[in-house]
Amino acid sequence: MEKYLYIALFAPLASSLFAALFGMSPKKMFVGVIASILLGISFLASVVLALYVNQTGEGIHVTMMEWIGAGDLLVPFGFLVDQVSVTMMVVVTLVSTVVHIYSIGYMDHDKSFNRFFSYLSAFVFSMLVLVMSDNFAGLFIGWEGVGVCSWLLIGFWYHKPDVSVEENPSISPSWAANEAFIVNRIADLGMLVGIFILFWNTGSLQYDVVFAQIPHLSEAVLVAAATALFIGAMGKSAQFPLHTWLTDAMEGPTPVSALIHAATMVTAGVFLVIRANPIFMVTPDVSYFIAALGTFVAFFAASMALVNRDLKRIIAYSTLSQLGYMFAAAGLGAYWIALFHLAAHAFFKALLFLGAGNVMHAMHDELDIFKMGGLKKSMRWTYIYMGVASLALAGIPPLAGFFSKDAIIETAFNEGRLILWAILVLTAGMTAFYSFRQVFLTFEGDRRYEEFGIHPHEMYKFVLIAMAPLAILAVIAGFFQSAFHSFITQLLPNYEMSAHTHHLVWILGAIVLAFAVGGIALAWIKYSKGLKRSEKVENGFLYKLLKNQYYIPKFYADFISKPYAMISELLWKSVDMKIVDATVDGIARLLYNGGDSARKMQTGNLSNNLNWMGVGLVSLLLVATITALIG
Amino acid sequence: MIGLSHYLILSGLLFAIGLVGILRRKNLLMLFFATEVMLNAANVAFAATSHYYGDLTGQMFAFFIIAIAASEVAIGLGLLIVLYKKTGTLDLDNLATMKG
Amino acid sequence: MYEQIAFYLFSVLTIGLFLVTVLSKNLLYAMTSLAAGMVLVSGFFFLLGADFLGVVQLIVYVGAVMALYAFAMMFFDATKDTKENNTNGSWIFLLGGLTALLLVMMFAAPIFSESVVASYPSVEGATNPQNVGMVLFTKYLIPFEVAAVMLLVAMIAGIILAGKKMDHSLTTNEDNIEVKTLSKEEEL
Amino acid sequence: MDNILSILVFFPLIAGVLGFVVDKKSIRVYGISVAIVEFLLSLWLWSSFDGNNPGMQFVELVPLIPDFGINYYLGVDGISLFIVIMTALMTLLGMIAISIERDIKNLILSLLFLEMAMVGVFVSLDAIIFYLFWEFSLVPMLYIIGAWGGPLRIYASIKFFLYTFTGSLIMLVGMLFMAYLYQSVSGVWSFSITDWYALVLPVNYQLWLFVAFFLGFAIKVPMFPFHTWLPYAHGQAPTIGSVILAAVLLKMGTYGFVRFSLPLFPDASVMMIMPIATISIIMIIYTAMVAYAQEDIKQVIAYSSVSHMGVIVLGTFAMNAEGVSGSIFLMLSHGIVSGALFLLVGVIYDRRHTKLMSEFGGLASVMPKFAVIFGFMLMASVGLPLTIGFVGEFLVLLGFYHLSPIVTILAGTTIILGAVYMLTLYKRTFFGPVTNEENKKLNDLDGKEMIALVPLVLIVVWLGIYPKPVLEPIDNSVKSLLTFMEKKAQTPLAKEKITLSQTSKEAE
Repeated sequence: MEKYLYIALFAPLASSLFAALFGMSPKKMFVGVIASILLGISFLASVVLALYVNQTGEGIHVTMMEWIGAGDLLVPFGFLVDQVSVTMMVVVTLVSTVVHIYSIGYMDHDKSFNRFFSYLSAFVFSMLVLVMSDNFAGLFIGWEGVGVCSWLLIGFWYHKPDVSVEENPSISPSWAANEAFIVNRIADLGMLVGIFILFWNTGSLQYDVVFAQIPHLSEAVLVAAATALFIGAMGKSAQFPLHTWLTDAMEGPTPVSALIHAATMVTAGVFLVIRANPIFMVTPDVSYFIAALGTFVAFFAASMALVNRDLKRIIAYSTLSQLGYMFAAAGLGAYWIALFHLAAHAFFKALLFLGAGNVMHAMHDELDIFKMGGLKKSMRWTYIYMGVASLALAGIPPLAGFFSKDAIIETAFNEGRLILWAILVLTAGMTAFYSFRQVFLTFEGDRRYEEFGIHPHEMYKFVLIAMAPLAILAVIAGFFQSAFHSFITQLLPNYEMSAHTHHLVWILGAIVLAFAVGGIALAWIKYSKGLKRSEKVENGFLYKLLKNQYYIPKFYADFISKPYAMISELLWKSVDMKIVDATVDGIARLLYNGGDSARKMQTGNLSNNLNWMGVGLVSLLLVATITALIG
Repeated sequence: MIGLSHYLILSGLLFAIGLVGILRRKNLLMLFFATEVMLNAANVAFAATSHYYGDLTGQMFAFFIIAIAASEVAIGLGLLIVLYKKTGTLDLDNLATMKG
Repeated sequence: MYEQIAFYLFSVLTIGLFLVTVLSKNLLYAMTSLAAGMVLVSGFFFLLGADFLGVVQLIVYVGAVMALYAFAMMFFDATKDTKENNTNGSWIFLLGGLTALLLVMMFAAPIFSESVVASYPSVEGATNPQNVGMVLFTKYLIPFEVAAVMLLVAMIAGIILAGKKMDHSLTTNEDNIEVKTLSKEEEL
Repeated sequence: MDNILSILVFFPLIAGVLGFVVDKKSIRVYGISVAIVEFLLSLWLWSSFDGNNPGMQFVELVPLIPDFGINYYLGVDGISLFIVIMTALMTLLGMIAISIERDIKNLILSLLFLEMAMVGVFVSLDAIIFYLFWEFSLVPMLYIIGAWGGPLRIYASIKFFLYTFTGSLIMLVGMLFMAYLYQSVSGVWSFSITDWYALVLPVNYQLWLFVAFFLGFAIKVPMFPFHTWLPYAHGQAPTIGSVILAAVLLKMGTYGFVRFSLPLFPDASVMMIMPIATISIIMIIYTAMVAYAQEDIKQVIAYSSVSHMGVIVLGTFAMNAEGVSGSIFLMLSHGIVSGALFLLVGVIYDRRHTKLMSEFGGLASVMPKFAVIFGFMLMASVGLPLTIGFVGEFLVLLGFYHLSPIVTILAGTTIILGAVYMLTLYKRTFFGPVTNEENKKLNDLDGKEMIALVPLVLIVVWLGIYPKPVLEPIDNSVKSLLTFMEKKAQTPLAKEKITLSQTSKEAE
């Protein structure tokens, strides 16, 4: 089985290196094909591993080689395939394979076609390292690796110039890429600190050793470690207040958004919490904070999605919102439900993004849904895909989202967190509304795009076929809930609803469903017939607040970026040059000027010299007298 | 009773007088005179020490100082004469060729 | 008793004479008072029992050196008052006074150890010149000879320097300089 | 080859002297061949080095002035071995990448003399010999900056020389006093460092001596607020000068801390942890911010060097094997990465004769290979895992966390601030449209530059993925150093702060 592990892990690396060989050459179709095939192999190997793990109920643990060894620290390259990681592996490799095939079509006309595949495969490799590693340092490799790949991919169209924030809130791909990397780095520091805490208290970074030590650790240490690790998770999973980068990351090519910023990388934070569940289980306060923050982000992001006009940004907000759901579940202790929602979300959200990619491809990179409409004629399959994905997202039975999201909302109720429950239910309604607002504005109603002289066309067939597995999974994934439950709880702590909740499960489900259907109905009423804009609403305070993302990016720009730049400038020009360096130069000048003025003593006049000699004599005598007096 | 200190104090005063001369005067010949005063002051100190310690070394030094003073005067006056012939003055303020 | 009287008398006189030497505007006065002061210094030597040194002082200083000065002054116009741009007095007297004060302080302080052992004690019963002679021609023989050579060298040097014919002598240079510059121009 | 160290030290010197008669046209080939031989010799040294022996190896001892205990005393251990190899490597690659034509003969000969001095510093075990090499290394560098530098070169080179010289004079006083103390305790003079190690000093003496040595090293590192010579030196130096300066000369300071300050004054070192950590944090944060404000690419990297050196100094005073080993590893990685970055800046300077970021933009489209290698080194510089930069930084921060979590968190901002200025630099230089006409026709890296840069890329990856061959000997020596310090320490504070690893404890 180790063989399959290595195949699953290294096939993407091989793909990346192979594509990198042609990185600077013009487009070569075979690069995309071979990369996709290698990813497919990785997927198959993951499936084999999943079956094996399912059959035997045991994980596979290999240590490839030693990485860092200094003092008492010993970090190997060790890989662990157990129920959690194999789930992630299957999800990651499946979505990546689809995205790779999709990209062959989507990146069709891009001159950096080969480079794109190199980055994309490198990302998959990093992600696999992240999920498969058997220690925190290895996790950190993947953690940073996906960060860099995300940087490369967001900034893929690096040649675009910077524009003003009014024109494009993300300024430019390269700006968005840097923002994503730097924000993630802030969180990574938290992650590192968490690693340090664990190392100095347990003497190791291996998951099994660390988790075995937990009973011996003091509560303060555990809380500190859990908090620090969660700060790391907040960055990667774009939780408030580190969330701004995710919407800006939509500057990257759409397959990237589908793979990285919806299905895989952003869920790394959730994965970390699930992976380190023994730590979070014994720190209820931190867990509750996670749940509360998750709930808040779910609502907060959904509210911003309500008014946005950008096709991809709406989906990005919904991703943010769904990540909030996952954290809520994980924070409430329902780790397996969080993981289940993670997987289900990966399928339908990737599908949604790829559908959006189709629309963009058809609309010549136009993203404003107010300029679209009536696309259902020319893009029937895309409409179906996006419709299915949106239904799944809205949580309409029997699609995947219903099962996973409903379970999370139930958990909140079950835990007695009724405020959280209420917010989550409300958010479910909002989710349904904005998803279908987007779908209807894009595909129904009048053809607003005709004003702009665009002739939309459906995506290539093979691309549509490649998207099919995701669509199918988005529909049926929910049915595997119980099978997944029994599979995953071999490793993760079981979480069952109490009998009381069980009684009410239909009522609860009905409430959520009512909100969801209500949201969809509202969207249908408002948008299916075409766009009716209301000046009054759009000038309202609430609309503006939401449209400007609660002014948070502006706040960051005005109160962090600009002051930082200003202080830097000040430190350089005033402190470094005018104080530190000037002191040094001042000392030098003092000596120089001292010498220069002492030079004036050399008048050449003997009498003067004699006078100076007299001064010297007197001072020597003075010294002698004083020393004599003191001594 | 006159002790060593009396002599030394006297010699100190004489030395200071010589020093004032050296510092104050600009005429080279006067500088020579002032130097002589200082040398004499030193001689007195030597002789006094020699006397009060019953050691002849002090006198020897005074003796050599006199010898050196004599040579100095011989050469110094020679140089002064050369200088005077060359510049027509013995004033130090006119001799500033070493100005830095 | 007479020793004390002599000491104080000589002291006052010496200080006075040397002050005249240092402060007088007239070279001749200065030289005369210097010679007188030196005579008095030799008096101190006699008081201290250094007869030989006193004699040397009289012969060498008051005799030879003063004679040299006197002859040298014939070269300079010594009868006139010297016109000097003397350095600011208070500053000089401050330095001089400070020196005097410090020296006096040092000498007045009882810092000299009592345990000084004479390395060349005077021989009992011998007169001072005898003693001096004994030390001078044993321990200090080489310095003595060196001093002799030095004196010889100094004498020769003095003669040569004083007798040197100057290229641009004060008395002749006025014209010569012009001639020289002319000849230089011609060469060019 | 018992005298391998002497050969390593004096081969460049002899080759340099012989180089005066080499023809000007072939001097370049001559210089590179000498550097290759030197590099191979250093590799041979590594191959015959016993990684399990933490002590000094290849020791050579020839009395020079026996009356004062001054000996020609050389040796290497795990701490110095790799710095020597890196010195040889960076000199070689720097020499390959030289693009200067003017007076190239003198330049190459200066480099060879410089190499002698640098290798000498790292292998000498006698304080006087150490000091001689230490000071001698200033002279060729002075020439390199002063003769081939930019418009302010004279100011920069004199500043560099006088500043570092002042520091080392204070260090010399410290050395003399140390020798005096040794003499007053043992009755014989000795300047040998290993003899000094045995000397247990009273704590107040330790503090004074620590400060004297500290000034010498701190100016060299350079630590805040003694750092201002560095931006000038880097800004004005030719590419090769910057490479050697950043890669090797700065490491002399931190190496001095490990070789002198820690084992000689364990108690004082422990007492000075917090002041030094404070300075390090100022270095890390302050210079990172200053780097962000720079307009000149080279200045950014120069200030980033100061910032990274802050991390190295912090690790040196972590007082546990993780931190100190990490710090030494970081010296190597910083040497390689900053050297490479300076080489890369040199590439662009050769083409455009400017280093201002505002002149560039969109270079990634014009010079893809250049952009790739630059990006790669940038990632190594910000400490991406699986590159050489991560290993050291991670170990240093991990190690210092044991002493002070707060300091570590503040120091950890280096991974954020480093990303900020480096990515800004990259964005301004490489991303965006090509706006400047002159940039449209720039040539990508040529063969010569690739030869110099590709090995560095390979090393960055290799040591990032598999640092063990280097880290293990370092770690062994560091462990024995710490064990020694722990034994020698007198104050309870020092006993408490110096943390021995499990393996060293078992060995006792």
